[in-house]
Amino acid sequence: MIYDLRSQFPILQRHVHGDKPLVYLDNAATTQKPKAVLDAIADFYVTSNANAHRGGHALGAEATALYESARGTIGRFLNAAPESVVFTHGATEALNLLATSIERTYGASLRGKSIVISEMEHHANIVPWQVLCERTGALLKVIRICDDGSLDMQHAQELIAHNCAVVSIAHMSNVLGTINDVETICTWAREHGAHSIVDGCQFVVHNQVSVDNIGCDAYVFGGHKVYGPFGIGVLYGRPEWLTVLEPYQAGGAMIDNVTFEKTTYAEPPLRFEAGTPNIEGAIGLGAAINWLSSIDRKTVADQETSVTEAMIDGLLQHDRVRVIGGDYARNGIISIVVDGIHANDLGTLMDEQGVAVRTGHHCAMPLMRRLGLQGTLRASVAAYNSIDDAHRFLDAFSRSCRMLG
Amino acid sequence: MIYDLRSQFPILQRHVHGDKPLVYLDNAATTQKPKAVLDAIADFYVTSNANAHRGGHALGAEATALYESARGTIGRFLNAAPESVVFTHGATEALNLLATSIERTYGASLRGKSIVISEMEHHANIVPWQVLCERTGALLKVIRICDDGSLDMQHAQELIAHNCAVVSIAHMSNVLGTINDVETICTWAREHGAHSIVDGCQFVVHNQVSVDNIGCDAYVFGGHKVYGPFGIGVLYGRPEWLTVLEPYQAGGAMIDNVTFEKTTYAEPPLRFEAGTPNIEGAIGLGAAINWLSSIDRKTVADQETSVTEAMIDGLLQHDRVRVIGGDYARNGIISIVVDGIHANDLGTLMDEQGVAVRTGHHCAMPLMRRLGLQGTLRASVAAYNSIDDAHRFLDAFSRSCRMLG
Amino acid sequence: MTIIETIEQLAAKLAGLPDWEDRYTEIIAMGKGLPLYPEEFRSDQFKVKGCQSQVWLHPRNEAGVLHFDADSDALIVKGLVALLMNVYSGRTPAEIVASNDDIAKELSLEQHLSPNRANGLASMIKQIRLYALAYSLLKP
Amino acid sequence: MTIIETIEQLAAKLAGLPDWEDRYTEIIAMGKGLPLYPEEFRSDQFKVKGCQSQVWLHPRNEAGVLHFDADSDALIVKGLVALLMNVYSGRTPAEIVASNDDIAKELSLEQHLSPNRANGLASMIKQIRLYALAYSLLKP
Ligand SMILES: Cc1ncc(COP(=O)(O)O)c(C=O)c1O
Ligand SMILES: Cc1ncc(COP(=O)(O)O)c(C=O)c1O
Repeated sequence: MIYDLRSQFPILQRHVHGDKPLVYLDNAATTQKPKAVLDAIADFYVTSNANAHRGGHALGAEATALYESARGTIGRFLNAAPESVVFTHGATEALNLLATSIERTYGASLRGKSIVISEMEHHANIVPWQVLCERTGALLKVIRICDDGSLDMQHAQELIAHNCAVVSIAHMSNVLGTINDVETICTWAREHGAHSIVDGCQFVVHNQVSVDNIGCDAYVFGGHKVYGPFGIGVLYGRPEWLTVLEPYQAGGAMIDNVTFEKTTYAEPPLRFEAGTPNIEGAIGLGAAINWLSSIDRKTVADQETSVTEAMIDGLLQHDRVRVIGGDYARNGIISIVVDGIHANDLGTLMDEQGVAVRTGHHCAMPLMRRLGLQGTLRASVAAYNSIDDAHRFLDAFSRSCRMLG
Repeated sequence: MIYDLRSQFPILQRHVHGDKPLVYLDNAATTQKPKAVLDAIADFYVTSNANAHRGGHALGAEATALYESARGTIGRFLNAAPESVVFTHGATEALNLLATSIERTYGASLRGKSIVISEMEHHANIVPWQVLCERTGALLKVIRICDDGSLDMQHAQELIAHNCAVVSIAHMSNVLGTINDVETICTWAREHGAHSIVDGCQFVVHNQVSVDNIGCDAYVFGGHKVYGPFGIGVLYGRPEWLTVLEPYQAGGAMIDNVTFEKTTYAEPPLRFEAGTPNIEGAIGLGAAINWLSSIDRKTVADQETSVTEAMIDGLLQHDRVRVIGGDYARNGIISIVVDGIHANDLGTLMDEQGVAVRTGHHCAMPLMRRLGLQGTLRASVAAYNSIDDAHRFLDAFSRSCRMLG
Repeated sequence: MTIIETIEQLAAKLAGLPDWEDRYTEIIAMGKGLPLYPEEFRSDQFKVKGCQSQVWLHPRNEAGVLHFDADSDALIVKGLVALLMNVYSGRTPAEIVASNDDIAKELSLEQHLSPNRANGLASMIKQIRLYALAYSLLKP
Repeated sequence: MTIIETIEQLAAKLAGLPDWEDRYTEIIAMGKGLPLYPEEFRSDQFKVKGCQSQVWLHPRNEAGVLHFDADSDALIVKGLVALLMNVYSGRTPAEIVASNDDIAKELSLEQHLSPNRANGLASMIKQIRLYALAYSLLKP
């Protein structure tokens, strides 16, 4: 069985640079949105638009119900209770929320303790922790990666065993496609009294998740990479932990009572949702997750793997091509360098042929440095990509290489 | 000349509670969105959806251009340079950004200094400053209001003159409709070396703004109250100040260079836009502002005033009605209490008749306490409300009063 | 009558009033029939959180049976409080604990009533059941 | 030739190559014709910020006329650098300062080129004009 999902994504009919049919392979940056999501957004605005959680009238109740129903959908998607789902602006905000709330909750006791991340993290899972370390005297420790692009698990275990307060790790690398054994990392964290955070941005696009099985204290992802809209993200927090954490932003909805002398806060998840939420975004993300749940994820994943493998096989015909990160299952992400050719030149010429890929450091400069690279050319596959896309990618690639000598 | 804008707002055709035509008068909580905004969002997703500022391909360039063009539109709306416009999640986030960045920039030097707000502020312009005060030892000072709902300007001047670091004031009250003389307040702030912030959430919906004329260091408002989508807001910051302020959230796009040892940041405005922005939201807000600029604001404001006045005139026929906040121009916001009748009872029964108003504390508990009220019934008028809406409001109001004895 | 039966009876009564005006008039009348709330219990301690109006609920244990004093400053909410007293007052903690949370839905109240009231209703039911649970766990 | 004339000439040349492949082949060839970049100036100090590739730009003042050494590690960008050298190298600071920022648009380069290059172009022009401004303000 093969899913042909293209017709559900109107943008895929586009041509760019005049007459070049679009081949969109920059899915790790953001995915296209199915009609179901666009319809959900339009429907909301045309039928039920009102502020949520501010009670009162019929539209307000509808908006609140839709917003909370989206929370329930996300909860089911992660195998978690709705109360453990906090809506944020995006994955970056979710990680910043955690870093700031941890700073405010544990404060001075973090001095001298370590925050453990890895060499393959996205800037969004590096810089907030650097800021936390600077402000608290905690120490940033970095799990090394092996040459095949996998985490050095022995190093991970060492770092987590020694005075670690928080470990925050990507479930899947946005550059290499590596899937990390976060279950084991979270187990170690639990054993050593550290909090564990998993950055699921790339993983959730291709795989089923159960936060229970992972055993993490928090799990974050953004809407726009998982077929949902921009401006919305998810922070799952273990309920017992959310109850302990200090609020992040302050404002409407997250309060219980405000006087100029003292303000008390609402219970989670609302405690972490200050101000008018992105109601539309939550509803759109709910629609995206429902859409995703309506197709067989295993079939789609297999399909993505076929497309990815066709691309890798074709690339390896070129003897100057080096695939970065070894020979594991790639989950739709391919990063390459070509000897003697700058990735940006390739990206530019492929774009001229309608093929959208990403070149550069992919917001993972430390990983680039570790790999001794200026950048890579990254192609990333989503549910709607076909074998035909793989062939058009390879044709554009070959032609670009020829032009660049 | 009278604008009939209703046809541009499809939701206004709705019926609620069975067969009651909707009369939407909860505009101060959120406005409805014109078709132009819904179309801009849909168009973006169907033609140009990609991540912005991550370069590379044709769609990415289109998305970036649309996003930056929205920034330009907002800049023109505020009479400010595009570089001074930061996109945020909403007004609440903009105020939290300011409070946190101020804390990080000025730190210990804030101890003993005062942060000046007023009794009529929304929680979003209270609680972030309380948090800042708690963390820095700054003191929260509150400008009193007079019985007519205006700011006590003498008190304001005193507070700003004495050791004030920051003054943050609503341009227009979301409960009373009062417009504050922020020009004078900002002048005092400048004279005494204090930073001035204006919360423009309610003002921009009805009035033209020039941040230059106001002379503030920062001006904030949210998209969803000014005919735009949820999940997007604006922080205007005086360029010289933005350059000085420490970043808020950390992640992709706001960085210049990341190593595990040291990270350097991009220039404003990107420095304050960590992670993937709400591209859709910015484009939708840009469309809302363009829509607003396409109609004559003066005409619309006059129309809003007529509707508001018709409502007030009708309400004052009831001798138990007390209009809260005196007799000034109300800018489309009416807050009332009715002797012996609970506002919530009124709101419930009016909703049953299709009339959407807000009851309660309107996220301004300290103001309610100052006025000795549990809450008010607030009706708020937008560009699409007609005299007919005023009459239906008054009918529903009278009938509800009768039912409640 | 069991809790369920009482609910069914009340639901039938409301369903017999298809006009919103009659329905609310009935609810308001029920509120007016509520016994006076003892002033000594009109304190924050007995306020129900999560209602948009002020609601007070004071539980009494009379020989293993729970009774409630209740009040609200809003008429409609007071009517809903009265309705809930019909259902819950004079029951054993065990009966209340065994009943389910979704009475508001079962009563079809949510569809007969404006939404913010319904929200308050859920908070009140939660509070009543919490008291019942506490009594049954801590019973002397 | 004035700056404007040079730009017009280059624009005409590119416009004469409607096929993207010819256009890029020409640009790449221009890059290959760029003089060798002096290694002693291949440092961060001379890197142009805001380009997705590495671009080095080193200004020289020869009797009141500005010359630039320039290089990039990416071929296409190097071609664009070469193109800019045609426009700006060998001009007086005053001439450069007087020219406007929008050369990339005037060249219709943005519409002939993939967008990230165009972005780099803007950064390079900004840097060139900054050097010119600095020289004209601080001239000995
Ligand atoms: C692994 C990973 N973490 C975090 C992020 C940040 O996500 P966003 O920019 O949507 O906040 C991304 C996406 O760029 C990512 O791939
Ligand atoms: C005066 C004022 N300030 C701040 C806010 C907060 O806006 P938001 O909830 O959209 O962040 C509001 C709206 O509720 C408001 O009316």
